[in-house]
Amino acid sequence: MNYFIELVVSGLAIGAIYGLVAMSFAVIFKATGIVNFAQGEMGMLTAYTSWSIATALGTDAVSTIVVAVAVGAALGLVCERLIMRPMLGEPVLSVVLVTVGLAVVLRALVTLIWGAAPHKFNVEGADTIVHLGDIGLRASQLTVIAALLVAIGGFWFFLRHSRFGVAMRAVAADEKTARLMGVSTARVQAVAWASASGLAGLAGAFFAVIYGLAPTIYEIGLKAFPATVLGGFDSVLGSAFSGLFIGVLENLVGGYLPSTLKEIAGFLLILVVLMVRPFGLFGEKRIERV
Amino acid sequence: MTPHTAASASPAPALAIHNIQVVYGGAIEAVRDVSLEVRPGQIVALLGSNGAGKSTVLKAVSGVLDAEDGVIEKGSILLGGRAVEKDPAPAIVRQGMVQVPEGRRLFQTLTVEENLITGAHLQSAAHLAQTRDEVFALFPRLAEMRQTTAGYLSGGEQQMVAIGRALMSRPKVLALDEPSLGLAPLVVSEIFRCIQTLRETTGLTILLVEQNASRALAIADYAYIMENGRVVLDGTSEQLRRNADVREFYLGLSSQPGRTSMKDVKHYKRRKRWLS
Amino acid sequence: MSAAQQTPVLEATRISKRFGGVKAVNEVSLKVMPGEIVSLIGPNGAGKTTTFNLVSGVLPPSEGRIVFQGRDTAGLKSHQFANLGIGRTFQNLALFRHGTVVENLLVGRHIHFRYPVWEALAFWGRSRREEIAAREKVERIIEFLEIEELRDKPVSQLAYGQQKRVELGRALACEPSLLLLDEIVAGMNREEKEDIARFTLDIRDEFGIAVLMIEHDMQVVMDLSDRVYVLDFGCLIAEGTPAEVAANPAVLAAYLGEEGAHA
Amino acid sequence: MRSGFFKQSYGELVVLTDSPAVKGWTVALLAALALAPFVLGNFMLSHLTVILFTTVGALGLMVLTGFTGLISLGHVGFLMLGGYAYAIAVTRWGLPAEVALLLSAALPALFGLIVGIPSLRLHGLYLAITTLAFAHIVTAGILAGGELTGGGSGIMVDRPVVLGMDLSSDRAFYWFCLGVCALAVLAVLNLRRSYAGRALVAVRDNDIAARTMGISLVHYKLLAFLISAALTGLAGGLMAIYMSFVSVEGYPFLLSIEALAIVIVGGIGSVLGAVLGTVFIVTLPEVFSSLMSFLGGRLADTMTTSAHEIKTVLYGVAIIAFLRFDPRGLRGIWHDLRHTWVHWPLRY
Amino acid sequence: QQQGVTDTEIVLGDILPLSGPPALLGVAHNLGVKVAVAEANAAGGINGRKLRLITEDDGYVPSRTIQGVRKLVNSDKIFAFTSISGTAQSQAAMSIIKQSGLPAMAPITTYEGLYKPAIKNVFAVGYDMREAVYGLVSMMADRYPNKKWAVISQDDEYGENVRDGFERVAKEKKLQVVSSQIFKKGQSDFSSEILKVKQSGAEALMAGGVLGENITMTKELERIGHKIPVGVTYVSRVPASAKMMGSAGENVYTVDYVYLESSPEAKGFMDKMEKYLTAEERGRANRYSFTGYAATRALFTAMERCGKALTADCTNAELAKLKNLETGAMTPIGFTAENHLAAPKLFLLKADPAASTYKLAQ
Ligand SMILES: Nc1ncnc2c1ncn2[C@@H]1O[C@H](COP(=O)(O)OP(=O)(O)OP(=O)(O)O)[C@@H](O)[C@H]1O
Ligand SMILES: Nc1ncnc2c1ncn2[C@@H]1O[C@H](COP(=O)(O)OP(=O)(O)OP(=O)(O)O)[C@@H](O)[C@H]1O
Ligand SMILES: CC(C)C[C@H](N)C(=O)O
Ligand SMILES: [Mg+2]
Ligand SMILES: [Mg+2]
Repeated sequence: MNYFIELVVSGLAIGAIYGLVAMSFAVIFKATGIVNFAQGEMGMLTAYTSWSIATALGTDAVSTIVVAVAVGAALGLVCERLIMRPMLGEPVLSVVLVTVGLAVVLRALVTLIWGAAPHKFNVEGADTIVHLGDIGLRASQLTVIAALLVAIGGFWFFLRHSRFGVAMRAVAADEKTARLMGVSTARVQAVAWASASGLAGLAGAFFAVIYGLAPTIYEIGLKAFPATVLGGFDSVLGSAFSGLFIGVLENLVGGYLPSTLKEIAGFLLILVVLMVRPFGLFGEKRIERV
Repeated sequence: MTPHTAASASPAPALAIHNIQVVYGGAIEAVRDVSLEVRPGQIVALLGSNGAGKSTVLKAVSGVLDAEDGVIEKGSILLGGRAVEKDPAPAIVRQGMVQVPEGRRLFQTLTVEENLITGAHLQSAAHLAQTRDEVFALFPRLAEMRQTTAGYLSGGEQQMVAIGRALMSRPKVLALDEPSLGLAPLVVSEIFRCIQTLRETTGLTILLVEQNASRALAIADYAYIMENGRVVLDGTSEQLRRNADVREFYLGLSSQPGRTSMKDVKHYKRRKRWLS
Repeated sequence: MSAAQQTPVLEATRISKRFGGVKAVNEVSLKVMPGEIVSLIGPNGAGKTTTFNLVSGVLPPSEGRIVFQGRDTAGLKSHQFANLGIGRTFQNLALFRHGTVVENLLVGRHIHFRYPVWEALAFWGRSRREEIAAREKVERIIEFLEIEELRDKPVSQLAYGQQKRVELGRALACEPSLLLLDEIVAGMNREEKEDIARFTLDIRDEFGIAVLMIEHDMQVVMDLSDRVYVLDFGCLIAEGTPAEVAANPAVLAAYLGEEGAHA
Repeated sequence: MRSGFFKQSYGELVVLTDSPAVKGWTVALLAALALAPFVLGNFMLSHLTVILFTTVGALGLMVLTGFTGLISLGHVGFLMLGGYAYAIAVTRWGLPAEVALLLSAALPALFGLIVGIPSLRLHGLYLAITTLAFAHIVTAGILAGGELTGGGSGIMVDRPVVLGMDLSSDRAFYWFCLGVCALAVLAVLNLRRSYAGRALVAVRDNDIAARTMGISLVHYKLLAFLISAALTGLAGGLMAIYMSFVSVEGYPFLLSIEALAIVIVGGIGSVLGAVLGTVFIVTLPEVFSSLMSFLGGRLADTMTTSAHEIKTVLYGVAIIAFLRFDPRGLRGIWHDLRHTWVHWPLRY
Repeated sequence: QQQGVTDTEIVLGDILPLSGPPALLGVAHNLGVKVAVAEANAAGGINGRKLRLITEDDGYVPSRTIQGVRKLVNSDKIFAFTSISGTAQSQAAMSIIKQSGLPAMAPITTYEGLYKPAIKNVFAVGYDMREAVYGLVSMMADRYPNKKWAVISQDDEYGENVRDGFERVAKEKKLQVVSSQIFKKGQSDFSSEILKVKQSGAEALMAGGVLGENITMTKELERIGHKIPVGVTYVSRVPASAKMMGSAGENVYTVDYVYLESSPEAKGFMDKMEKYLTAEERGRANRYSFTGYAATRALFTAMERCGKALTADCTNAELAKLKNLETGAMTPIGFTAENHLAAPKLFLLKADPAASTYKLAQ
């Protein structure tokens, strides 16, 4: 039993990171109808930048989190303004490929600036082991779970109660008409990129603190992508929960079944779920009328 | 070609288009040398056959041509006296002109209410609630369906949401692109009644693109007729209703008394005078 | 009249369609005889398009029976309806927007190709012959509909009304025995409506194709139809000749209104 | 005398091209390609070879994503299956290379049918993720394949003799690839102008309307997967011969992305686009490499290890800038160029 | 006329992963080669000919390795390879390399196919991963007798070698193996693997990750409070690794044949790095610089012995005759006609978390 609980709890810790990144995929998709393939890379670049800032200015845990979110958001804004803005209204696949190009660039930039060698992201107290009953969790892992919960709450409020949330969905549904109604699609896109990158940045920084800084951090994007699909591409909150779910599922499979199944367990689950619900667990159904 | 001007020289036009030329994809000239004017509080109708360029003119005025690879190569568009031909769509909405697009184009996955909220994007929250109530007063049916997903509404309801959505931005000039498209006769009457009510109660200026010429001319003060990207005829509704070509090609009235049956229309085309 | 003409082209018996809780079509029965032009009218949201979707196989009916030229369509896949000889146009334009006009019409001829797919890779012999033959048919339709100058334009660049005409052409390319027209003259002016009216009559008279059309334009309905069905809230509320229907008080109240009848 | 674009028979309407100039250039290009080995050095030749077999694979993705609009993020799975099918057939079962190459198309085609089944229900990115899952599963399967697949160690394959041609010479292999590639291009062009090709495009543009035209979605979506997987698998077989080696390491996720890049950069839905896109994407890194070494060994030296990153950055920037410049892809630019050429100096 | 050799110059080629996951190793290796080249050039070149090095990156992708090797052989016309990249990569390029007959050093990776049977022009320096793991686990088993063992390895060739080596010791020493897990390359979270190790009651672990994976595994052991000795391969023996494990590294062991940077034997090579590399480059150096240097030294020694009439065949022959070559980077190396693997002596090392480095386990 204890073994089971330990597996679940550790799964939540990694699942929270997937969840944050999965949310960031969903935010951009919801607002613009595209998938940002550079999401993991944004997280990685944010992690490195925050690390440099933290090392230069001292390493207080709270300010590191603030820095990570701020750096992520700023990075998102810059990328949006320079690269995505001119692509507004272009065919979806072309825009998506631009994000792939962005991913390539960011990945190389990180190695160019910081080198390929791994580093430790030292944050005071992050490695402390906190005991919840028999189970030890690092402080950083507890914090990331908390951060995800905060993010879920925040976005729930934002999408439910703010007009901007509605405008975001309108842009994704029909960009041209949204503009006709006076919605600045550029602004909506900018906000979406900033908040998504903030989330991804947070995830990247936490990942770096927990597992170390390395130029492979971007792979959190690949890991979180399936979570977004599971939750439904346009469901921000659904993605967050699916992230947690996939984290736990992988751990349970790894813990009870042959270890090679761990990696494809998530995919198999998705295949099954999509067969039953072709728009993910919480996604919006496409309206087909002629 | 000289710009067509409305007969009355009274107040400055709410919307004026001077000699615009619109080219799609760098090669297709959809509109050339079109000029028109809409004076405050007027309803101006823009008529013309398929592909004449009516929608293109509206898109040019609303600043959304770029989405279709179209550009205004020449000419100017004045909204309340200010040149707006280079402004992006949101700026034009901010200046008080909004369009109800052809085919309504609701945000299918959003509810009726959310569609309306999107229309009020540039309004303050206080205004929003007030305008929404006004729209619900105008279209009581929408109030009942506020939580319905727009994609599942019937055609008439969709048109009401589209008009309501546009009104949410509290425009000074409203452009309607074929509002009666695909609507049942009763609903067509209702929509036209609404348009008239709107003008009478709020003094809204309206530019109306319509295929239902008789209906349009019945409520319009002034009208333009486009063919092949040009304005070929304009005048007050009264004048146009008396024009022989308009009578034959747009109103289906011939010199004989009563209207001709569609069945009896001859299998040849008479050359239109304005094309010569 | 010969015996063959006695069988209706289309006979739908008490068909219904439910979407979740609502019954969009409720026990509707209709019949189209060969060589007839029949109209289906009714207020917006009455279930006209849904009825079309049922008889053209886009949606399976919840209940009821659809018999096409004596053949029960129960159990048929939606793409098999084209083989039965049903062609249709769509209310909200459903062209293949990346193709040119010609390509759209050629897709309409899909069911008439006989050569196997792998022969297409060589494009020689039978496959080439069939493609050429199809091209010839399509050019005929283009001439018939007078859209020669649009032939090689991508349909996405056409104005609304032009696209409608291409839809008509695509449906004709199927060489159907029943043509379903969903609000084809919407968005056209009087002159263009006259053109379409003429085409519709020619289609019936020259090609012998029966037509079932949904139309909100009362002039077109009154002038062209042999018979008219009226739907309201999914139910059939009237049927008969145009004159009968136009005089029916229920129809006036639900659909035409006092002025609509003569607009 | 005939002049202009006059047509005298319906047959002339279905030809691939009616312009004598295009015909001339095509023949000239083919001749130049056939003679290339006599002129080019070894390195350039092998580069061209890579372009040729990559084109075959890109055509495969073009049929699926470009024609039919089904996005695949797992095309590398088919490539891998093709490579392994060839390698296993030749080394483990001792089959002749010709048969093995057929198998390298047939096996992925079979899997294509299986992967295609979800496409009947899923749309867009939801489908993309199932193809991605497929690639993962293929990798896992090969790694667990024991003796047959060689697990993680991969399989070495020798250059075979095919139809009497000894492919161990680079030239012979080049000609072989040229032949396969030319046939593939022709076949896909023909497919595109047949009813089947139009049905694929119709499914992409509007599936409901396609259905009422009598097009079976099941049939044509699966057909797209079948043809696509077969072409990609064939490319995988050729690639295995080229590398003389297959291992799961050789098929990273990145290849799927690059394949998509080829299709999009080239221009969605166009055969010409697949060719141009392949040339662009395969050549771009080489261009930057030569650029770097052209700038002098000294520069490359001072930047030591950064050289590669700089190259990568340039590569990414080139793709972004390119799409920014013309989102329609290379085919769009090509048309503009021709347009300008034909209409020069008078536009409109 | 021998390719790659002119009156004044000899061109050498180096193909490596300078990007991709093992970029860290490729870059460091390349630096070692550069030191050797700079040193030789400073001494007037080899028999009067200056050396020029062309470096190609394959990003750890076999198909790119083939392209790169073709370019080096056919286009750049090099005389010899100072490296032929990783395992899968060199396997992929092997037929071209064999065919070219150019001397090729293989110091980054060694595997059986590389030297068994000996290939005329291919010379491996270092330890087969299998042998290294064999050495490591047997030394650890001697130190911690009668323990239950667990092994976690990667799902590729590298992991297969780790498993092979481990299983050989397990069989020979009759170790009790209670858990054997395989993970997918690129995985970052190992909580379930480590929990499973604990659950199975293992008292020693062979951690077969490359770098980050091993760090994460040791940190997870610390988190769940399961303190057991852990073996990692020398790939992990880079400065960053000990530092990142921090306090979790207390019980981590590895083996290596390369001198420790701090050891007196390495002094000579450390000085050369000081002399020929910039400070920034020195920051990127690690144990792979040692192997790169040692292998290149072996190549140069053979080339020198061929004299003015330098040919590939002669160099291959001379390489096969090398005995007890002192390179200053590892214990002396040599080859024979049948054995093209130079296997220097292995040391058992233990992580020293306080100093963020490794030290000799006494
Ligand atoms: N995006 C576009 N690209 C190229 N040409 C276009 C585009 N949109 C419209 N056109 C062309 O411009 C001309 C005018 O089109 P427009 O849509 O303005 O006509 P319209 O008068 O609104 O017709 P309708 O009554 O059918 O809606 C048409 O010939 C059409 O083919
Ligand atoms: N796919 C669907 N899912 C759910 N409800 C639907 C669907 N299609 C139609 N409906 C509903 O069925 C009812 C009938 O719609 P239908 O489109 O058939 O009306 P119609 O008579 O064609 O109207 P119009 O004249 O406006 O075209 C409407 O209430 C509509 O919301
Ligand atoms: C990076 C390491 C795993 C290198 C390893 N020896 C290989 O197979 O290439
Ligand atoms: Mg229009
Ligand atoms: Mg309808």
